[in-house]
Amino acid sequence: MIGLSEIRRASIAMSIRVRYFASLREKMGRVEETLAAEGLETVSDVWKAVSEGRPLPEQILCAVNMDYATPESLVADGDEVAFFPPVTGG
Amino acid sequence: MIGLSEIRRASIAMSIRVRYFASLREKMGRVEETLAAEGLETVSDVWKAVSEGRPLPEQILCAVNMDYATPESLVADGDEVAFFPPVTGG
Amino acid sequence: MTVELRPTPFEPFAELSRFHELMAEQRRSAGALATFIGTMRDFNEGDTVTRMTLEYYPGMTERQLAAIVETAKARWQLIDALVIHRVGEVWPGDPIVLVGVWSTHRAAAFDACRYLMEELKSRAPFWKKEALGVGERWVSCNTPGYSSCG
Amino acid sequence: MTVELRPTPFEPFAELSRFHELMAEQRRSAGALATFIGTMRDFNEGDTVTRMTLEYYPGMTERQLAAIVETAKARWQLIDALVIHRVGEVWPGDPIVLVGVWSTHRAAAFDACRYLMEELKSRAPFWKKEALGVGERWVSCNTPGYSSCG
Repeated sequence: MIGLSEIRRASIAMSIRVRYFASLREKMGRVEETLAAEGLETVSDVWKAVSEGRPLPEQILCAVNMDYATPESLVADGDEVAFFPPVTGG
Repeated sequence: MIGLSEIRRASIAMSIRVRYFASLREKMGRVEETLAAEGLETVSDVWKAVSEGRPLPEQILCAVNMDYATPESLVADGDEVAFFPPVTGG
Repeated sequence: MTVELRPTPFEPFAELSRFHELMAEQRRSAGALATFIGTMRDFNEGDTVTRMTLEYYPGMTERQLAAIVETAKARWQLIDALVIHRVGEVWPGDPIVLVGVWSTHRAAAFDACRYLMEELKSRAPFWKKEALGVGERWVSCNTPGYSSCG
Repeated sequence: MTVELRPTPFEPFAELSRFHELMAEQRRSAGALATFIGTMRDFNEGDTVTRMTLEYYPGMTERQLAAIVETAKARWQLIDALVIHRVGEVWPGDPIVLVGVWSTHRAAAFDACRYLMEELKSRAPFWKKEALGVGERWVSCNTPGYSSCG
């Protein structure tokens, strides 16, 4: 028997949070979403999952857990993956 | 006949004012002096006239009328010539 | 070393003065302070810009700024550094970014201040959206900072 | 473009703030301000320095500073520049020099600010005499400013 709290914990752990910023956020039409982690090994896989299989545009930057990453960077359950355009601060 | 005022004017015009700064001022033991311009063609001549014929030390800087000069720079009646050590402002 | 994101306008000279005074005895031995202040221009790419919104990535922006400052600290002999960056809505003339670097030597202060600005502009997750007379647009990229006009 | 010699202590952040505010509309279009502030250290070459006297060459010092600023103005696109330098007696922690450069672009502001400092240090007729615990000595030369600690 699996209790409700264990199911909830599992469903939280087995997910990847995806966030979008700036012009990409507007293009995607959403701020963030949560994906089931199954079958997602790299940042590139995450992007394909949220963009109907398209490759990651060259100018789009990505981060895993708030550190810069590459499309080949590995992702794991519970990770936060972010996509955004070139930064323009300062 | 030459009037007194003409003599005074001539004696002012036919002179070169020499100024010293910082450690050189202390070494020379004077702030400034006025030389008769006769026989003084270059900054180097002026230095020899104030230092018993010694050559201008390599590290000493010189200026004519408040612009940087070299030992070979020409001097003329009424000029202000200055000698000083390397500058240390800022 | 202090890094701050500011949701409201700030007065850069007052911030520098306050930070400087708080250093107490240490500042006496500093000798050199290099600063950079970036303010919002009322034009960009030939257009009048009336307002700007600075978006950021809460958590990652602070993390990246802290990492940049740590790298500068490891690379140069610094006494202290202050970085303040606006977020939210800014108007022409408003300060956007302030970088101050205190060091014993001017070369370290100059080099580190410029390094912080260049790294901040190329790595810190901020995005500018400009409000024009009609409509809005995202600023697409930052100009490189090491080219000289000389 | 303003160049000033100051016989009494000055507050660099207040000076910058005042100059900045006086620019009125222009400052809105500036975008970039790079500054350098040099303060008196209480040590030099391993010794404690209790006081310092800054000698200068009235007339030539102003002339050389003005020439340096003019060269910077010709070389970079600058909106304005402020140079203040102390003369007379200074104590540890006192500001000695302030350079501020306003430009539309940060590369020009950074480059010109550093150029002004390096030229000032190598060409402007100022001489420092340090008062030590016992006795006094002239500072013999300025350190070169373009070497990096990185």
